[in-house]
Amino acid sequence: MKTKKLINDPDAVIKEMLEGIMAAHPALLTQVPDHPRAVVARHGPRPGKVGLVIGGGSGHEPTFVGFVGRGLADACAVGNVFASPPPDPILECAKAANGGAGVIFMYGNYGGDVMNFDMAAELAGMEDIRVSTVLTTDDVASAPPERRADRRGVAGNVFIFKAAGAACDKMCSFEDCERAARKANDHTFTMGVALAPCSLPQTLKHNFEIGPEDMEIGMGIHGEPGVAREKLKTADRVADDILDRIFAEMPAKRGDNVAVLVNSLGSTPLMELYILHRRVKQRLDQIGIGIHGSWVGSYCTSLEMTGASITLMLLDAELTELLDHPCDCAMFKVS
Amino acid sequence: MKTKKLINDPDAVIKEMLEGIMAAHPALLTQVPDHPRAVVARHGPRPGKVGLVIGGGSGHEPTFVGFVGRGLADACAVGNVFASPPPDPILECAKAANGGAGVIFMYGNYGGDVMNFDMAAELAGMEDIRVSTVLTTDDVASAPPERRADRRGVAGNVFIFKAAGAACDKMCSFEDCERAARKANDHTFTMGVALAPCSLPQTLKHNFEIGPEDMEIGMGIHGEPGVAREKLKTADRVADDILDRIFAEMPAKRGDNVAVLVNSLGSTPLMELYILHRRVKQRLDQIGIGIHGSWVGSYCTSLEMTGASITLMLLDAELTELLDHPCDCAMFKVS
Amino acid sequence: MTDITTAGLVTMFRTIGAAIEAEKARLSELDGVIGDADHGVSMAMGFNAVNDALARLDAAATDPTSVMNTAAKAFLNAVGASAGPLYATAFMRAGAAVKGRASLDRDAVAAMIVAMAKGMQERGKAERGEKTMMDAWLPAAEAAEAARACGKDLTGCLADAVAAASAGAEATTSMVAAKGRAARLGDRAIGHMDPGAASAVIVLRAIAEGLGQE
Amino acid sequence: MTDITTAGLVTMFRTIGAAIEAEKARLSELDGVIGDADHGVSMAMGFNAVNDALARLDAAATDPTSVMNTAAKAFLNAVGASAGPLYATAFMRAGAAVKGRASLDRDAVAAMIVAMAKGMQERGKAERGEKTMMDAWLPAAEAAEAARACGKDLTGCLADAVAAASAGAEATTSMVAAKGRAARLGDRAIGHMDPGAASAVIVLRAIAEGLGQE
Ligand SMILES: Nc1ncnc2c1ncn2[C@@H]1O[C@H](COP(=O)(O)OP(=O)(O)O)[C@@H](O)[C@H]1O
Ligand SMILES: Nc1ncnc2c1ncn2[C@@H]1O[C@H](COP(=O)(O)OP(=O)(O)O)[C@@H](O)[C@H]1O
Ligand SMILES: [Mg+2]
Ligand SMILES: [Mg+2]
Ligand SMILES: [Mg+2]
Ligand SMILES: [Mg+2]
Repeated sequence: MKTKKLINDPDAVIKEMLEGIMAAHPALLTQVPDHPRAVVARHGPRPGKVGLVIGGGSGHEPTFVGFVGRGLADACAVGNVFASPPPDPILECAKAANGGAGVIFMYGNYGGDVMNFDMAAELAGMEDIRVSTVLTTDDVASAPPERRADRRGVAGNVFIFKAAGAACDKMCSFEDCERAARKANDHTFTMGVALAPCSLPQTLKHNFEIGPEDMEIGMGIHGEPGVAREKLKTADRVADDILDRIFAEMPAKRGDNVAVLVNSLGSTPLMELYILHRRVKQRLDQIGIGIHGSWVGSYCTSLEMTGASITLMLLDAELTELLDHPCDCAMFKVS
Repeated sequence: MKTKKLINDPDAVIKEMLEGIMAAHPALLTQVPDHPRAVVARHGPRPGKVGLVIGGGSGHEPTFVGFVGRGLADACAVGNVFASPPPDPILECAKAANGGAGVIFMYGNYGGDVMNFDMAAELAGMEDIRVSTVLTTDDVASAPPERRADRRGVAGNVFIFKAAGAACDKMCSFEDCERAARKANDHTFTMGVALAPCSLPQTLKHNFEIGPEDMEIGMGIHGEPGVAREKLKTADRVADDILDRIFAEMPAKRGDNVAVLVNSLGSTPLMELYILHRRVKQRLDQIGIGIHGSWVGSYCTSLEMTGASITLMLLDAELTELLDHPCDCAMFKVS
Repeated sequence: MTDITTAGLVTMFRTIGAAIEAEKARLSELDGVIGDADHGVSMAMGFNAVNDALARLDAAATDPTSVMNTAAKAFLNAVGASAGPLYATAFMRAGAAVKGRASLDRDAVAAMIVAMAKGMQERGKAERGEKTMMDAWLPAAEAAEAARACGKDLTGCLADAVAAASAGAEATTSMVAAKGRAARLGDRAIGHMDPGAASAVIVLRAIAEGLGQE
Repeated sequence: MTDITTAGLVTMFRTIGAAIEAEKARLSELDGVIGDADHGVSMAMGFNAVNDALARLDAAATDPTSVMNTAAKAFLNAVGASAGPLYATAFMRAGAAVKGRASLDRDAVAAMIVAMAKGMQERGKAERGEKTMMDAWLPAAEAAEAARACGKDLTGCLADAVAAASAGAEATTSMVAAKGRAARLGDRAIGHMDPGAASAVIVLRAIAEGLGQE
C-alpha cells in the first residue's frame, strides 16, 4: 500500500519546497542565482566574518535549511531527500558565506556528506577560500564513546550549529569559531527511538518495517537501523533508557547546567514530547543538574517518522553565552 | 491494531504533559495553586489590563496552552483530549487574568466549550468579574457564509488570539479589545484536509477510517467528518480547492495584504507544508494580494493526524499592527 | 420495594459506572462516526470520578440531595466536554427535586428523572428530534411520569422510562443533527445512532437496575 | 566487434539507465534493510540526468573523454549522496584513461573499467571486504584486466568482469560493513546484500550489453 503525501511531482519536491520557503521568508532567505540548492541568509555574511556553511539531505526540516539566518548559518546546501548535496551548491554556499575570513563547513557525519563536502572544500581551496570542516557526531547510539568520531550527527545539530554560528556572528577569529564548533559538538549527546517508519516521496513505501508493538532504539534519522529492537515501553522507561546512556558518558557534575532538546522525528506530537520532558527534568533533578533552557518540538525530523530523540548539551559559560546569543532564522529564533 | 504512543498512564497524559510544559518553560508559565488545569502567564496579567482567557480540549498543541504568554493570552483552561475544560479551571483562569478591567473568553465554537465557558462566565459574574465571550469561527468548511456564526474555530485561532492579545497588551479599553477580537475572527478564513486519522490515548484506536487513496475535505480538528470524501489530489490541486473556497468569500481587493498560515494537523511534514505554501503564493500573486507574513508549521494539531490546513487573515492597518505586536509564549513568539 | 436510601443512590451510581465501563468502546466508536470518538471515554471518566467522590462520602451522614450534588461536581470537573455540563446539571436538579427528603419513594424518583431531563434541556437548549441525548431523556421522563400517574410502581415506572429511552435512541439513527458536533454534518449524520442517546439508555437501564437492588 | 565510438558510449549509458530504472525498487528495498532506502532512487536520478545531458551533446562532434566528463558532472549534481561522488569520480577517471582517443578498442575499454574502480576507491577509501560497491567493482576490474592479458576479446573481457562483479556482490551478503551507513550496524548487517554492490552488477552488465550493441 502506498503512503499519502501532499506533493506534486515526486522528483520536484525539493525544488518546490525551496520555492515555498523563499515565498514564505523573503526577508530572511535567498537562493544563489542559477543555484537554487544554495540557500543564503540575507543578513548573514559580512566582510571579515567567518562564514558558517551547513547542509545535508532534505527531509529533516527544519534541519538544515531552517537554520540559515543572521546569528546562525550563513548558507545551506540542500540535497535530495536523505542524500548529501553535491559539491556544486556547497561550493556556491562557500563563496556566498565567505567574507574574506574563510568558512567552516558543518554537517552530520555521514560518508556521502563527507565525500561531497570534501570535494567542495577542494574546489573552494582552488578559489582561495579557507575552509575547515567540523563534523557533528552527537548520536550516542551510533558508536561507543571511544569511537565518538565515528558517530552520526542527529538532532543535536541545532545546538551545535547554534553555538558555532554565534561565535561567527560575534566576529570571533577563524580559530576560535572552529574551536567553539568542536567544543559544542563534544558537549552534545543525543539518542532517539523510532516507533513507525516514514516513506520517501519517490517510493511512497515505508523505508523500514517494524512490528506493531515494537520500537527501534537508536534509529538513525534516515531510518537506518539502530542498536536494538524492543517492545514499546512507557514514556518514562524510554526516557530513562536514553538518559542512562547519555549520563554514562556526559562528564557532568552536580550544579552543572544543560540545554535540553526533546525532538519529534515527525509524527510524534507535542503532548508526548512534553511527557518525555517531564521525565528528563525529574532525572536531572535527581543528579543535581539544572536546565538552562529547553526546546521541545520538531527540530530534526525524518519526514513523517514516528518517534522522538532527547539531546543534552552540557554547558559552560562560553557555550551558555553562545546558545543565548540572538539568531533570526526562518525556522529557529532566539532573542 | 493498537496505535503506539510514548505515554505512561493514558488517564494521566494531560497532568503529565502540563508538568513537562512547566518544567520546560518555568520563566513563562505557572499553574494556579491546586488548579493545575489553569495555566497562567507569569508576565501577562497586569492591573488595569483586560485579561484574555483562552482554552479548549487538549491534543491540539501548541493550541491552546502554547499561546499563553505576555502579549497573547493571560491564561488557558486545559481540557481533556478533545474535550472542553470544565467551568472550574476556566473560572480560576478568569480570576488570575482579571486585572480589574474584566476578561475576554476566546475559544473555538463547539457546543461543549460553549456550555462550560458559559457556566464559568456565570460563576465569574458572581465574583464581580466582567466577562465577554468571543467565539472563533474560522473554519469555512463547517457552515455556509450566511451561517458564519455556526462555524467551528480551527487553526485560525492563533491569528485571532494573537490580535486580541495584542490589543489587551496595549492596554486598550474592554470595548476595543472585544471589538478587535471580533474583527480578527471576521477577517480569518481556514480550511483543511485530512489524509489519515489520529488516535486517542485512551482508545489507541483510529478515530475515523479513511480509504488508502482518499482524503477528507474540511475535516474538523477533532476528526469530525468534513464536507466531502475525495480521491487524494496533488498539493497544488488541494491548495486550489481550499483557496477557491476562501477567495469566494474573503472580501479582498488588489493591493490588500494577508497573513498566511499553512498548518500541519500533526504528521504532515514541513516539506509538504512549504509545497502548499508555494501554491498559496502563486494564487495570491495572480489576484494581486500581498503576503505580510507567513507562518508554516504545526500550530493547531489533532494529535498525530495527517493533513494540513490553510488560513488567510485579511489585514488592515489595525490588524497588521496587532499581528506584529511582540508576544512571548512558550510555543509562539513574535519579536 | 422499600424507599431508596442515600446508600441506594450510591449503589445506583456504582451500577451506572460499571455499565458505562462495559460499553465504553462501543460509545466511543459511535462518537467516532459522527463526532470526535471520545464519548465513551468521557462518560467513563465521569462516573469513575463520581464513584471515587461518593466513596469518600459517609453515606449514612448525608441526604440524597448532597449525594446528587457531590456526583454533579465530580462528573463536571472530571469530564468537561458536552456530557459534563449536561449530566452535572441533571444531577444538581435531581438533588434539588428531592431536597429535604431522607429517602426516596416512587414519586420522588420519578420527580428526579423528570428534573434531570428538564435540567439537561435547559443547559443544552436541545429540542426533541435534534439527534442528541435529549431524544432519549425527554421520552424517558415523560414515560416515567405517565407510569407514575397511572399508578405503576417504581419498577414499572423505571421500566417504562428505559423502554421509551431505547425507542428514542433508536429513532436518532434516522435524524439529521441540529446540536453538537454532528450538527455540521447535514445528511452525513443520517444512519448513525447518536452516542449521547445511546449512553442515556445505558444510564437509565443502570438506574433501574441499581435502584432495583434495594 | 568494431571499436566503440562516442555514439557507442551514449548507447551504453542509455542501456545502463534502462537497466537501473527496471531494478530501482529492488535497489531501494535492499538499501532500506541496511541503509536509508534511497539507493535505487539515487542511481535512477543519476543516470536519467546523464542521459539528459548526453542527449544535449552532439556525439559526432565530441570524443569519448568529454562524454565521460559530461556524464560525471551530470551524475554528481543530480545525485550527491554516496553514489554521486563515487560514480562521478569513476567516470572522470575513465575519461582521463582514454584521453586523446577518437574511439575505443578492447584495451581502452579494459583500461576504462580499471580506472573507474581505481577512482572510486580513491574517492571512497574502501577496501575489499568492507561491504560496499568496491566488492563488486574491484574484482570486476581485475577480471577485465586478466581477461585482456590472456587475449580474450572485448566481449570476453566484459563477460568476465560481470561474472566477477556478481560473485563479489553475492559475497557482501555475509559481510559486516566497515564503510557507509551500514557500518554502524555491526552484525545486524550480516545476511543482507549491499545495495551499492548490487547496483554495480547491474551497471557492469548493462555496460557489456550496451557496448555489445555496437
Ligand atoms: N446541546 C446539546 N444538548 C443535549 N445533548 C447534547 C448537546 N450537544 C451535544 N450533546 C450530546 O453530547 C454527545 C457528545 O458528548 P461528548 O462526546 O462527551 O462531548 P463532545 O462532543 O464535546 O466530545 C452527543 O452525542 C449528544 O448526544
Ligand atoms: N566509502 C565508500 N566507498 C565505496 N562505496 C561506498 C562507500 N560508502 C557507501 N558506499 C556505497 O554506497 C551505497 C549507498 O549509496 P546511496 O544509497 O546512493 O548513498 P547514501 O548511503 O548516501 O544514501 C552503499 O550500498 C555502498 O555500496
Ligand atoms: Mg541517502
Ligand atoms: Mg470531545
Ligand atoms: Mg465526543
Ligand atoms: Mg542510501
